[in-house]
Amino acid sequence: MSPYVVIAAVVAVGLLLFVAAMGARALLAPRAPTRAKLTTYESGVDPVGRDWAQTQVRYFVYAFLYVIFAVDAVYLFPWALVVRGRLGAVSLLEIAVFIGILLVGLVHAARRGLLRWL
Amino acid sequence: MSDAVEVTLRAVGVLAAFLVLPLLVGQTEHKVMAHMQGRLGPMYAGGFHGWAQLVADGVKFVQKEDITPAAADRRIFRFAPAVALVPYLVALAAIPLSPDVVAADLPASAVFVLAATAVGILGTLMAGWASANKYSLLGAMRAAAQLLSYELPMVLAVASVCLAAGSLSLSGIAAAWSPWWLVFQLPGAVVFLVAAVAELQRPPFDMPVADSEIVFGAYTEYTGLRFAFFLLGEYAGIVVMSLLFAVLYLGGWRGLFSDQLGWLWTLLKGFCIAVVVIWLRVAWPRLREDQLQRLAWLVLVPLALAQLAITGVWVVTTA
Amino acid sequence: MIHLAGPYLLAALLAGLGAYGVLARRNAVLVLIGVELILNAATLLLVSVASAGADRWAAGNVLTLFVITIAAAEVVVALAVVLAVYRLRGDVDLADSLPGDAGTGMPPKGTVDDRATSEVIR
Amino acid sequence: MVILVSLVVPAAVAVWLLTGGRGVSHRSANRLATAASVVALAAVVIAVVVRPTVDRGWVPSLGLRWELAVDGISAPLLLLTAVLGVGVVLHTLDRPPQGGTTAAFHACLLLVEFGALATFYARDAVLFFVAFELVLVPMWVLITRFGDAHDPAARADAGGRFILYTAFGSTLMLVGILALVTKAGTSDLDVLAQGGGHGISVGTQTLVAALLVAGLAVKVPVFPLHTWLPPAHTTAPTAGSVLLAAVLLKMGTYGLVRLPLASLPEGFSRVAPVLAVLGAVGIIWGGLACLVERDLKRLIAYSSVAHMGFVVLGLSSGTRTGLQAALFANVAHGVISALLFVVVGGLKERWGDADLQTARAALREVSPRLGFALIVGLAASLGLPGLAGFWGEFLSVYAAWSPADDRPQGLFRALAVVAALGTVLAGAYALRVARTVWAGERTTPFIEDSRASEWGVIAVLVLGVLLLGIAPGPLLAMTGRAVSTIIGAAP
Amino acid sequence: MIAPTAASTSLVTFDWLVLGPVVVPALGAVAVLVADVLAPRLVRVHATVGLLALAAGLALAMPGALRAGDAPLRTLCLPAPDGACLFEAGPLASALQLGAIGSALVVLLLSWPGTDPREHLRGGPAVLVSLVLAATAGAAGVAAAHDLGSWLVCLELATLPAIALVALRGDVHAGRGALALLTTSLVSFAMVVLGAALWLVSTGEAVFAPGAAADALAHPQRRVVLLLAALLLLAGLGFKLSLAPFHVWTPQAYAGSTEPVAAFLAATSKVAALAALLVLVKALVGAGAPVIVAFGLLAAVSMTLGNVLALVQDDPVRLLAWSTVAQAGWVVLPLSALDGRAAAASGGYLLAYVVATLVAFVVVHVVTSTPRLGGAVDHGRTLTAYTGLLRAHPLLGGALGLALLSLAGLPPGVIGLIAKVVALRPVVGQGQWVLAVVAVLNAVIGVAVYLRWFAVLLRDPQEGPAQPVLRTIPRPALAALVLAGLALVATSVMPQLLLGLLG
Repeated sequence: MSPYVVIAAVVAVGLLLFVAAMGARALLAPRAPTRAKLTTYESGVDPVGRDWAQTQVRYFVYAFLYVIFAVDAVYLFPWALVVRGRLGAVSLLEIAVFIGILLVGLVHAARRGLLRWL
Repeated sequence: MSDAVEVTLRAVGVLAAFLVLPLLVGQTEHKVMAHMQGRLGPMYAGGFHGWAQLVADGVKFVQKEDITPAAADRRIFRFAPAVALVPYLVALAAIPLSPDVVAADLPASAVFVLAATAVGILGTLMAGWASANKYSLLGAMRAAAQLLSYELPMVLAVASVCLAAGSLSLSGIAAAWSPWWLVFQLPGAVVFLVAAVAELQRPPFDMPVADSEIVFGAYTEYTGLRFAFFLLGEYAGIVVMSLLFAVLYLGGWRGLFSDQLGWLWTLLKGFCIAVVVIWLRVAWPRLREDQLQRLAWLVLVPLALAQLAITGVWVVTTA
Repeated sequence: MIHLAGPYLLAALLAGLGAYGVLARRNAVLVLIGVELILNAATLLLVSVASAGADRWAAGNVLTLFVITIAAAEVVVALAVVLAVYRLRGDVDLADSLPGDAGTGMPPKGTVDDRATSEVIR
Repeated sequence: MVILVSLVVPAAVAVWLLTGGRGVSHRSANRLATAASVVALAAVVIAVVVRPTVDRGWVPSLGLRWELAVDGISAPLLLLTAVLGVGVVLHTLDRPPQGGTTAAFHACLLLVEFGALATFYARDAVLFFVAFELVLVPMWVLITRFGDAHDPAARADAGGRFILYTAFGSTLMLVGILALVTKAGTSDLDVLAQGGGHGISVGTQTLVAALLVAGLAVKVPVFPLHTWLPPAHTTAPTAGSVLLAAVLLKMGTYGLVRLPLASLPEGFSRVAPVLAVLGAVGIIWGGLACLVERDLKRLIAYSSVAHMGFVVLGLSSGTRTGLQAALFANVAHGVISALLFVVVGGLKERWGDADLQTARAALREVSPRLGFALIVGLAASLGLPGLAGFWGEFLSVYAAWSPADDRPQGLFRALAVVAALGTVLAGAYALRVARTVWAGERTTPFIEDSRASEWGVIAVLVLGVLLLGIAPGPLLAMTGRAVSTIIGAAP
Repeated sequence: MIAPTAASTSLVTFDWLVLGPVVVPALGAVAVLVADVLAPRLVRVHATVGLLALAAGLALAMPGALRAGDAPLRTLCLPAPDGACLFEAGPLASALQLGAIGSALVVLLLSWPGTDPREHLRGGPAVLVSLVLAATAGAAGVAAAHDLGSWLVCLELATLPAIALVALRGDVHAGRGALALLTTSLVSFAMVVLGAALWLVSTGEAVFAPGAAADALAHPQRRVVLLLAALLLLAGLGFKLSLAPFHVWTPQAYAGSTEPVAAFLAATSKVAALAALLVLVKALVGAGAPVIVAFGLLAAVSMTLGNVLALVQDDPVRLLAWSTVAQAGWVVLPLSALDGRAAAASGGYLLAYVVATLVAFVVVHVVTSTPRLGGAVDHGRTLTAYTGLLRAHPLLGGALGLALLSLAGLPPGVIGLIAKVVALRPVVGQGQWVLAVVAVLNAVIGVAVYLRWFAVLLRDPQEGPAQPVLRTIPRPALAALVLAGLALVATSVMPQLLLGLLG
């Protein structure tokens, strides 16, 4: 039996849990919607303007950095598996070069102020 | 026993653990925080030291009205809690409590658990986006940025453990564990713990839900049971991360009578870590968003890389 | 061994969806998503071949890793460019960038933090 | 060695004029160019006598070599080119060019000469093509920059037509050459001629020959492809017109002889009837156009179309006589058209335009030398016996009357009749021109007669026309041997 | 998962010298970034590091170019049972490497820090230099890569920095150009990856090997998959090579970027794309009609469309962009023969085009970046700005004139003419008459395109709107001009210098 079948079953159970809970809620919870209740919450002030208003592009910077660096971790895991085999010290050097280049990128990002908030 | 039955049993077992352990952690949090702050905490529900407080909370949540704001993207808004919660359930299924007590023994379970927990952030993003609320969106953005930033040091730290063990499987890692790891994997362990707390958006890394700034972040518009699901997700996250830490860095089921009581050891170690996570909440004030990001990129990432280098050298020299 | 008809069918479906997305959408971000679908179809093919053992040197798996990495790099560049364009023009509609259109581009709407964006591409 | 001298000297001087010598005065530029062209002429004369060969590698990966030689077919054309090379430079001495620097003008003249000489020397099919292309840009510059100063739009149009038509033709020819070279396995023209297309299927031969003929026909030009020629001649400066008519057109006919006719005789024999028909149509069409044309320069250009029709007809007949006739008419037309263009170009400069409707002073009265030269030119052009034009046209018609065995005899005889009619048309338009321009009593507005360098050039050309007419023997003998190697033992 | 096969004794072979043309520019890119971190102000040093890396790359690519065609330099060879080599630098590959690195060198000189008063590039020169170097490394790599993995990686390494380069200028036009290029690259990447996956599915091999392809072609089912793969790969590379109908990005991206970057797109990027294509083509010999027809169609449509649209452009950069489309058609023209000589012919044509177009871009850059009298504001981005350049500035005018004539394929630009001969030869040899006639027509339209510009150069300077004030050409730009111009003149006099490289 493949462990993935269990995973699939767990996912199914999880969804079942959600559905069941929502069913219970539908049975038990009251429903009395009013206009005021359904209004978007704005700390007591009426909502004004688009929801984009405060969106900060700076968040994307971290997305970039993440995609740049974290995806490279993809190579670390396979390497970690085989390094104690035939590869030895040379491969250690190679991975050091690999990570070193990544670090240069990180330093570069830092120098160009990507990691400064203000 | 036929396969179908076994699968069902395993799944239900995971579900049971998933429902019980977070409650345990939640109750612990109530009490531990209370005592750290010199108060009692819940004392009435259920009688003995308010043990049923969280159950009562649950019942209350079920009975509360569930509001979907008129401006919200209804389907996504309603489905988001499930997306936030189920990944932790899945992750829990792959964590071994002992070589035998494991629902799904995947070949690359370390990677799998990391991947599964990362999916949870989608729920937060969906919630923030679908709420059509500035605070929600802002909170979701913060959450996403935070998760992205801390995912990297965490992955690197785990990579270093995998490297030390020469295995991607959690069982394999725990099997390869030796007490020496407590020393030379220490930087990685610290990185992992910090990153885990940050991923869970727990204080001191709770900017995404910072109530003094953005009401309650992505969950601002949620009420009733759906809101409870997000809360449950947070505590389930603590459970998953603590157990993961226990398996990765503390040897999991290693201990006295590990053949019989291994699962207990794992739970115990995980519980200790959970207490640490709770303690962090009490002990530290909230970081600013920029401090948080700088910590990730300029401290944790280099530290994790250094850990990787140490492990690499160690592995190559001892192999 | 997994029977390959399923994965191949799924890959074809994904590729078709992606192609539709690429062809039908005029927004750069949605084109990006369409492309990601096609890429997933390709990686699915690659791992299917690898799992069937029909390739040598585990090439399917290795290629998958490569593709994921390159795709990530593409996404980074893509998002940076899309953001830069959004900041400059206020939209990322592709119609404007097709030939025969002498549009001067819309003025920035000012809803995005300019300084932060400029950091992105600086 | 002399071959290289005759090529390198004009080329080197041209390059120097374009780069280092940009600022030189008209006189010095002219002196320099004269010296270069005289050296080239001397070298060509020596080469024609000595018949040396050059064979050097150039682009090994294409099998392209500098393979240069002189034989009976190319020798007259080389001489013609070299002589006219000197002629046009001398002719320029009194006329500083307008529209650009004098250095550039002379450089272009020398480059055209260089390209034409290289084309006639070339014994490698691909090298032939490269040399063939060499003349395009300098000629184009001559037309568009130094042409008719009154009408920039016409200049641009004429230059554009010239280069686009001829580039189309030469590229088409390139396709043909490449096909030929691939099929035959060699690009050596002599080897190709010896092979005579053996081992290539008739269909392929026909296709390749058709490509080559079509490509070269643009340059000749043959009837429906001739429309670039009149504007180019009309707007080009005199020196340019002379080179165009006397040298560039010859490259087309020369190519026809070298490539399809010599290398693919079977294929050419399939294409020849079509070519002959087009040649005959060109004769009539050119003659008719001349009858109604108002612009004198354009009229001469159309007459070129008619004359080249005779050449093409002779070539198509497939006999030794025909080929001889074609080669002779080729050279004769070179001399005659050079003469006519020098005269007409001079007239246009003096008149300001070349419209025949405008009333002008009769040349007989005001400018006897130019008038004489014009009459000689016209007479030669209509094929009067005793002048250069006669032998070529006469022999062409003769050859068309009795073509080779594999040609449709009836068709060729009919074409011979048509061509003979064409000479009548030539007589008609020659008389028309003579009447309007030469005869008459008017003496106003006055124009100067030809003097100095212009007269020298005219005199030499008139002499050439007379010589070729009176004593065609040496030229026929020169081409004779080469012709028999191409067309075996046919009559 | 990837498990070590412990049985085999040795790992892949490894030869730094052979890998040099790829590794040295890549290391150069990293070195420039390091230098930028350590000493951000020494911009000249950054550029010099880049220059040295490229020069070293050029030197290292020479040995491969001088090898015989059947004995390429090989490295990254797998252990005995398979024996395949992932990296093969034969004459053709090395010649393309030389072309890519050499043109990058010219681009680098052209964008030398501090010589262009107009542009303030974002991120400073170091970013530009490292991007150029990285893309060059990719271009050099893809020429020699023989396995899907390194091929894909190098191809994208050559592409992605180019997008960033276009975006660097940071204004609306650059954004638009970058967006166009980006969308194209994304789609093309998706197609290439899908094609590569299908290649693996059909052949079971991750190398571009004729043997594997031939096996697949022998089975009807696998044949279909392989052909689909080939067409997808072809379409993907068609994007990168600006072949119609995948050319739409080209004028946008060229017009939006600075002239050096446009030159880079027109030269190095094209070399990379063709190099990638040739690796594929070599494996596809024998694929038969579908591929041949595809190449023929692409060539015919690109030539025609590119030429016709180039004929109506008034912006020289846009004209050169459409000319790229047309020339790309010429580049793939010989591939429709799909025989052994075709690849070398295609490479030869491309290199000739690269040399000529580089010269053109250098001149356009110098003219554009020069202040002029009379307040003309077009900044050299109209053809009239070149009025009388031949007389006003003989060096620039002469170089541009020769470049244009080379592109048109007219002597004295002999190399262009010879390139056309080279490109037409396989087509004629295979008897593809229709294609040959299309090519002939396009040769004529091409002549019209380039002479339209050349005629402007020939005019009297007084006819122009305002004369350029070309007091002094900045020294690096002059060096670029001399370098590219000498290459053009030398190859025109001795075409063998270029064609000989192709073996």
